[in-house]
Amino acid sequence: MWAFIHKLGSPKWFYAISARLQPWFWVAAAVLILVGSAWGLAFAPADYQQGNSFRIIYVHVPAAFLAQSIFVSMAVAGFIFMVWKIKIADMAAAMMAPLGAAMTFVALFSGAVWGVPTWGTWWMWDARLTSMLILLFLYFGVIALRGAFSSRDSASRAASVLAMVGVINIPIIKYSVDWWYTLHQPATFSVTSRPAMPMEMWAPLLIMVLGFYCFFIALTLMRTRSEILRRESSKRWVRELAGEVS
Amino acid sequence: MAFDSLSGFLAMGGHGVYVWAAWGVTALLLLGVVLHAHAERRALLRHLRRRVRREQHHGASGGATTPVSHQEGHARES
Amino acid sequence: MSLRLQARKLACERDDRWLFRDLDLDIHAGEIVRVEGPNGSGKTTLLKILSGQLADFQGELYWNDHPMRRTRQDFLANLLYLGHSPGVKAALTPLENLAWYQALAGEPDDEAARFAALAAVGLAGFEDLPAGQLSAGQQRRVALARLELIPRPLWVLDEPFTAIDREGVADLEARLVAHARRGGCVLVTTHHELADSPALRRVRLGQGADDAAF
Amino acid sequence: MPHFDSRLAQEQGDMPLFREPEGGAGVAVRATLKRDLVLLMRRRSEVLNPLVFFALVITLFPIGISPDPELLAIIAPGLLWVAALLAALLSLDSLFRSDFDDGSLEQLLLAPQPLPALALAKVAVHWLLTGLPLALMAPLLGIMLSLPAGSYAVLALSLALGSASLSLIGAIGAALTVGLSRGGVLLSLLVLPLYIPVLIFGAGAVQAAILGDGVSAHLAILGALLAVALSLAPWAIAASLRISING
Repeated sequence: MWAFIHKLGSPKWFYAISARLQPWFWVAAAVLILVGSAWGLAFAPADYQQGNSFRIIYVHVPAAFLAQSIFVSMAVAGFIFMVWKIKIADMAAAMMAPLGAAMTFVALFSGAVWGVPTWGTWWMWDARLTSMLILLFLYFGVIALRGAFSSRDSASRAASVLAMVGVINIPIIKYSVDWWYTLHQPATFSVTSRPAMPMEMWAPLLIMVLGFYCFFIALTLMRTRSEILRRESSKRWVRELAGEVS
Repeated sequence: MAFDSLSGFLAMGGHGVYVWAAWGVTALLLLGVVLHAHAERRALLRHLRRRVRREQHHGASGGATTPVSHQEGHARES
Repeated sequence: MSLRLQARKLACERDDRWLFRDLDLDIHAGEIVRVEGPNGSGKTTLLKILSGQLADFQGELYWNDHPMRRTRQDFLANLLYLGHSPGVKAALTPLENLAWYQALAGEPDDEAARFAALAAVGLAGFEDLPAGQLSAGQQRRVALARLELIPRPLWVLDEPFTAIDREGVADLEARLVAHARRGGCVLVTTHHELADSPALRRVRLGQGADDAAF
Repeated sequence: MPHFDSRLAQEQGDMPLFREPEGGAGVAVRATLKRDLVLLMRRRSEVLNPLVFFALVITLFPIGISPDPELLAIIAPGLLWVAALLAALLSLDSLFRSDFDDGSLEQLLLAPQPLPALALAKVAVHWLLTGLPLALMAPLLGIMLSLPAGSYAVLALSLALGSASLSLIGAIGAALTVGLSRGGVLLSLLVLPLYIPVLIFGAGAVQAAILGDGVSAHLAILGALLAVALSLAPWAIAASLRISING
């Protein structure tokens, strides 16, 4: 087990194994997202209350899921980096953060657009949207902190600590925002909490969520490989690799 | 199939603007992220190749061997 | 009492440049080790690594033949570190500064000892002035008073002679030699040339920087 | 010219080469508390500035919105809480900054004492001279915002409780940014999102008091948040300080 973890931590080994894994995740992501999109956009029935605007759920919910999962992954990677000093974990964390921020933005944007036909306004201080907005600020904080240090090691460790502090706070923020929302807007209709969806509605949603996760894994593998080239550019195996690729 | 025609599909029962705006922005962002990752990787490889070639050139010219041996020391160390 | 600080295969990289590599050190009781090298050769970094402040390096540290990770608490209890900045609060008097250091080191609260330590570094009469009103050299002496106040065998001193006048330098040098003779151990960087003594040993850094210059 | 008297040092000669640290963490913590209190009392403007800032921000709202007492009474709990939060944030940057600049922070980190406990002592002083005065001053500003009667005690209590959490959480941000030359704005960016739960329950407590609902639930949650912060933040602060000293 230990040997395996440390092997996984070796950039050279990771570079080789990720090259083999990566195409599968890209294919899976493409197939799942295409199938899910077609199903969700054209075949799933319209919602009896919201009509076709309901189809925004198929991008809003996967993006929101991913936004939260990426932050948790970042914290886990930070923990691995801090405890076992595995640099790959930190490289992956550094590469995840912008995607997480982008997904948070997608969730916010789609939520806001969805608000127009549902609430008649571009922005509602809805519990879900408010939590997402705070998450976006947390992402900005981690990215900005990493960029602020001149020493790479300090930047990595500071970003790891902040990601871990943030991940402890995310559930607290989420619950307090939910609580705050019910207190101020007791009976407003919430877009995503709905009673049992029929299978034709949630199956494409599930496919989209899986597709987004595959996309996240594929992209993180790819960008971590790039980051290895950047950080280990003075290592002999990276140089030999550059010779081969040309 | 929830729609009878292509125009019905595009109109989304009057909510077309919102649905297509949300989906469009999402698709653009995913695409942009992938393109950026590709460009990043290509630029890095190009940079790396240029650096390797420059160092080989230096080594062949015979002069300034010290920095090169120093560099190779790097690689051995790792 | 055993006293041995070892470093094996120490390497430190900054901005894609090796400050030093494959550095082996073995420091014993009774030694004064002067770390030498041009500016930017990593003297301060090495001292920070050896005093357990920096984690970003490769290689292993051993304190009394045990890995540093396990004996960190015991190591810190033996260490007295003086950095580039004196660590003297301008708004506090020298006495108050030393009182905090005494408590921090786990020493008994002893006012007489504080007065004696300040007198030993030539600050008698300045005990109750805010340190901000003292000269740079005097502030440095407040920091140096910790050497007289807190009994620690391993001294790690980064440029301790900065801003000290000529007699002060001679006295401090004598103090270092006396500490080594008593069985203590001094690790020091300085631009001041230390007089040769049997206890003195030199470690030269900056080989890599010399290479690059050619 | 004063100079070293090495003869004196040798004659004195009674100092051993090594003495096992006797005073435990308690002694070091008490000394750190005392030192920081003395330091802040000697630079009184650092204690007063957040209070003046608090009063100033509160003055801006009636001018910017409306002097109508009824409107002000509605928004008063939130305004007071937000302004107090910003005032506390303002003073955070200096929490470790001067220690970092003059080298005492290195010494703090190298002391053979538990760093989380020492960091906690510094945070406690920060709360004592920032959070607590803000809490005591808030009812006064409440009067100026026509805060309804019956909520003044809850306002002070919730701020006193909440600002302790704010100091603890904020100290993590301050510790992370102390090594950066322009850490001030970044510090707010890191810390403000983490302040939101405290703000929600703090302002909620005052609102509940105005509405005549029970406030014990809010205060209990504020207490719980403080307990969580107390148990986790010192370790995060210690880890962050070690990172910052690395440069």
